[in-house]
Amino acid sequence: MFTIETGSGFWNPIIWVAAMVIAFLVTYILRSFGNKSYKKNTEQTKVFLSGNPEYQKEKMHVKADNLYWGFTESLKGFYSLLKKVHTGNTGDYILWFVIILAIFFIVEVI
Amino acid sequence: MIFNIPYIAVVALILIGLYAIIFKRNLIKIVIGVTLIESGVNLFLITLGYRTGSVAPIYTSKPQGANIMALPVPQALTLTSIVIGVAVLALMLSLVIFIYRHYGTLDVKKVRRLKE
Amino acid sequence: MTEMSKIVKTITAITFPFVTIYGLYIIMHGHLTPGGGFQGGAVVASACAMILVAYGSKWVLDRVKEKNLSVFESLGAIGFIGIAFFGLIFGAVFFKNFLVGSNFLFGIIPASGSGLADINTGGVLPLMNLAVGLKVIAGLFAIVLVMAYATTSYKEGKK
Amino acid sequence: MSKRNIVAVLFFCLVAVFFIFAALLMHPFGEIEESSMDDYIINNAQQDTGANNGVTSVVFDYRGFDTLGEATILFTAVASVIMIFRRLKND
Amino acid sequence: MNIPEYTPALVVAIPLLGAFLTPLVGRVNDKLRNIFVILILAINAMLVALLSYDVLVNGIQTYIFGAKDLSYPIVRILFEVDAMSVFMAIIGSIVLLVAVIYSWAFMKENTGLDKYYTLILLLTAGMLGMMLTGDMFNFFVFLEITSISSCALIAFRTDSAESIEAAFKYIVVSAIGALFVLFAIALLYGQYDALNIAALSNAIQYTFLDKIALVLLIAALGMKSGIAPMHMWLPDSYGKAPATISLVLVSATLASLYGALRVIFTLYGNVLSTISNSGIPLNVSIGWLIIALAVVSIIIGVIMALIQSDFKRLIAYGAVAEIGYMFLAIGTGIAALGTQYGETALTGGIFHIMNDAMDVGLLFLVAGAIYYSTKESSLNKMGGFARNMKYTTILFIIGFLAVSGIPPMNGFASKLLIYESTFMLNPILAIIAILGSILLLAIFVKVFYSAFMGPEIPRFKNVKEVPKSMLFAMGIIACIIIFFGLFPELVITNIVEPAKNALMGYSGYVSQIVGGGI
Repeated sequence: MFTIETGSGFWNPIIWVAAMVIAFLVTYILRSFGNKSYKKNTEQTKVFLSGNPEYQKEKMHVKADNLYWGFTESLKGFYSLLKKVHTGNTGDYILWFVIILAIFFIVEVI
Repeated sequence: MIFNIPYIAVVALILIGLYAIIFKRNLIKIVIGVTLIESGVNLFLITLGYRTGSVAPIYTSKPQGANIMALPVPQALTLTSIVIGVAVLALMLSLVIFIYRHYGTLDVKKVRRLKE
Repeated sequence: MTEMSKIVKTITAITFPFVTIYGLYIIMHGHLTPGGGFQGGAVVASACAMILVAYGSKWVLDRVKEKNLSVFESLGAIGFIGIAFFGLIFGAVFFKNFLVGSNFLFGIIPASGSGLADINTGGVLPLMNLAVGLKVIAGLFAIVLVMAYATTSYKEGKK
Repeated sequence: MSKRNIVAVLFFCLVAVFFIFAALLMHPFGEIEESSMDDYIINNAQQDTGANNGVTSVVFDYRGFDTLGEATILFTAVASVIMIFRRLKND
Repeated sequence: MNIPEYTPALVVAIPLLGAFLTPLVGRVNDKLRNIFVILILAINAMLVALLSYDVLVNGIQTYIFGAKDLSYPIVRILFEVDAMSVFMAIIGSIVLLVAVIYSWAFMKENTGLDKYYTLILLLTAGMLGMMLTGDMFNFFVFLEITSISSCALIAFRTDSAESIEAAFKYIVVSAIGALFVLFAIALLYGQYDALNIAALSNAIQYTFLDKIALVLLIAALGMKSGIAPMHMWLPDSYGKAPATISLVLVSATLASLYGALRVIFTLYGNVLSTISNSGIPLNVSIGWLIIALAVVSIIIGVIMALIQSDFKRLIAYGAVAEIGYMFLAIGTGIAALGTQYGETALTGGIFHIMNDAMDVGLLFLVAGAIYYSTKESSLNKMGGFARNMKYTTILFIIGFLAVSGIPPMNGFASKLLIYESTFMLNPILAIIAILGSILLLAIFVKVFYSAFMGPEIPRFKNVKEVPKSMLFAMGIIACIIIFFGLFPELVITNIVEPAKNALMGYSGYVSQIVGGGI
């Protein structure tokens, strides 16, 4: 009922869920051994930015475009190519269809 | 090979339509291109139904001595296809009217706020 | 569309009934002669479009509302699919031609081979032709009317 | 000519060549090899449907379901055009 | 249990009748119209369920329009419903029911709702017709119904220039695709004088013209199902349509995918292993071409999704990658026809069709919910929605975990099958597939962080949770996702395996009609 055979292995979500629950319990137990000196709303919880003033919370939020900046920067060449391909021109959409048609013709028919 | 001239006409219509879509920049011309391809396909369907020396498949006052009849199914398919073409054409033209209202132009290269 | 000159209007008024009757003839004789619901409907719709061109879309829209046309189109479509459902009820099969050979309306089977035609043949085909004809008249006229009115009203709004 | 147009012309010609080959390899115009389905309709349409017009008997009887689809398409187009040109604000 | 034999016809006829009646009902009352549409689709879903039961228990069902018995040669249109058709029809009916329930609150403020609901019902009829039909020309007609109605629905927000532009692009692409499909059908008709899929499949000899027709069909249906590099219409139209329509469009696209599958496995099933002129069997060359396009789809989909800033456009690129997964599995199944792992790949691919419709659909609905409460679609301006929209956040988490294939969601079960089977064909393919999944996870974590986490933005201080009907609609899909994730074996043995066997066993499909089965 639960197990799928993939040919070289199997997958059983129930075992996985059980394992996750056990792992969660272990983590929780480990966590409860932690230091109890943490106190809310004291000096401890204040943000410390090497002595710099803390920004407003709205400005601290990283915008979607800036996330993964490193990844997009390192793939710059690839991205400029892809942006050039996505022209948004209706004729180009059909041109791609014609190109695929030609490739399929060459491979299949000849 | 002379007997294949109708098929060559079909291919020519389809290719001219594709040419108009790929190389022309005016949206109306693109619409015309789609219509041309459709005419080509309709012509192809109707050519498939012809038999040499045949008459239309209608029994009402059929000419005397005409024994061969053209195939009726391709004609029915063409009828369906033409009506579909009318529907697509109406929809495309109304979209073009709206594009002109929003963008003030029919140039394909300027009607592309959606890219990347 | 703005209206045209008086000559055009008069000629349109004279020819309109003829074109309409020709279209209705094509619809009604669809099962005997070339033509049918779609073709005849297109002829009638073109007569309506002629009126539209001659008298202007405003004049037409004062008399015919596209909402009513849309209702007529729905009625035509319901008639068509209704005949198909009647096939299910009377003939146990969807799209069954249940009237053919029944000696009821349009129920006569014609003699095989060529000859003169009898309009009382064809089973449900004439009824379907009528339904489709109604649908095509209303539908095509609605498309033309809406597009014509939209373009002119937009131009006037810009001025 | 821009780079895009050169590529386009190249592939366009390739497709054109295959299409023309297909046109040349079709059966000669007017000489149909296989027509059993249509012959059946020509011979039996009058008895089956009671209509003298073979095309109408195909459109409304043998392939009546296609015609329902076709009528639906016209209905769709009218609904679409009216919807696109609708007023956006309720008065 | 005695199921009426005309159920297949009713599955298409009931939505059509509903569509014709909706303008009349809409003149009475808005609420009555909404109830009417939901009722029609609920009845339809029940009919589909009955039909599925019938097909899965008793085998292929056929329904001939206009006559009791089949006459030879086959002149009438017939519906031939096998397990694969039923599988797609289940997806379609669930998705449409959910979309209509969601629309009640979501589309309330718009005008023109009569036409909106009419078009949704027409789209239902078109989609189900494509899935159930056994006739090539009928398939084309329903394909056109689907594309015209979905084009109009994409353009529903006529005040936005982008949605009109997207609709125009969509209609050009689908008109061309459908016309080439018709051209291919005409090529086949000209040679064999038949339009029935089974009859054509029986007669096909793989001549030059058949090859041309095969290529035209695959390319056109591939374009309609959005495989790269012919995917560019897909982000445009998915991104700019109302959220409910994006949800429905996903399954409408999958109907084209079904068409491609039907063409390859059934129409050309007879000649699939013939050796072509270049010495390679047909299935290997087609399979590898499809795999190549699929890999391109996965890569382009995830890479482009990473830099999108519009929420729905990002999901749409994710959908391109998902389509790549399906085609990867199907291509593997074709290339490795007759082997054990080929069948596993096909099972995974078919299972993934359903998972994709559910996962991507749920994400679109979440995007729609955010648009509904905030009127904002750019990710750059979002933030902190989790504070006010708790349930939506939970639903989004379920959706993105499922899309990126994290256990125990349903996406993992199907993707696991795809990884394992593609690994047997070529390890590089499996690596690309896993990398794609990882990137998908990264993309949606980005969305999760930027839209739901973070401090409260003053503009969105008074944002409220969406109405209950919308939450209910999303909840249905979320329940299906979790259920499929926890009981994958149940789903696979009961629906997916029969669908796979129906695809592979084309001779059963053909002999049902041609061999005097009925």
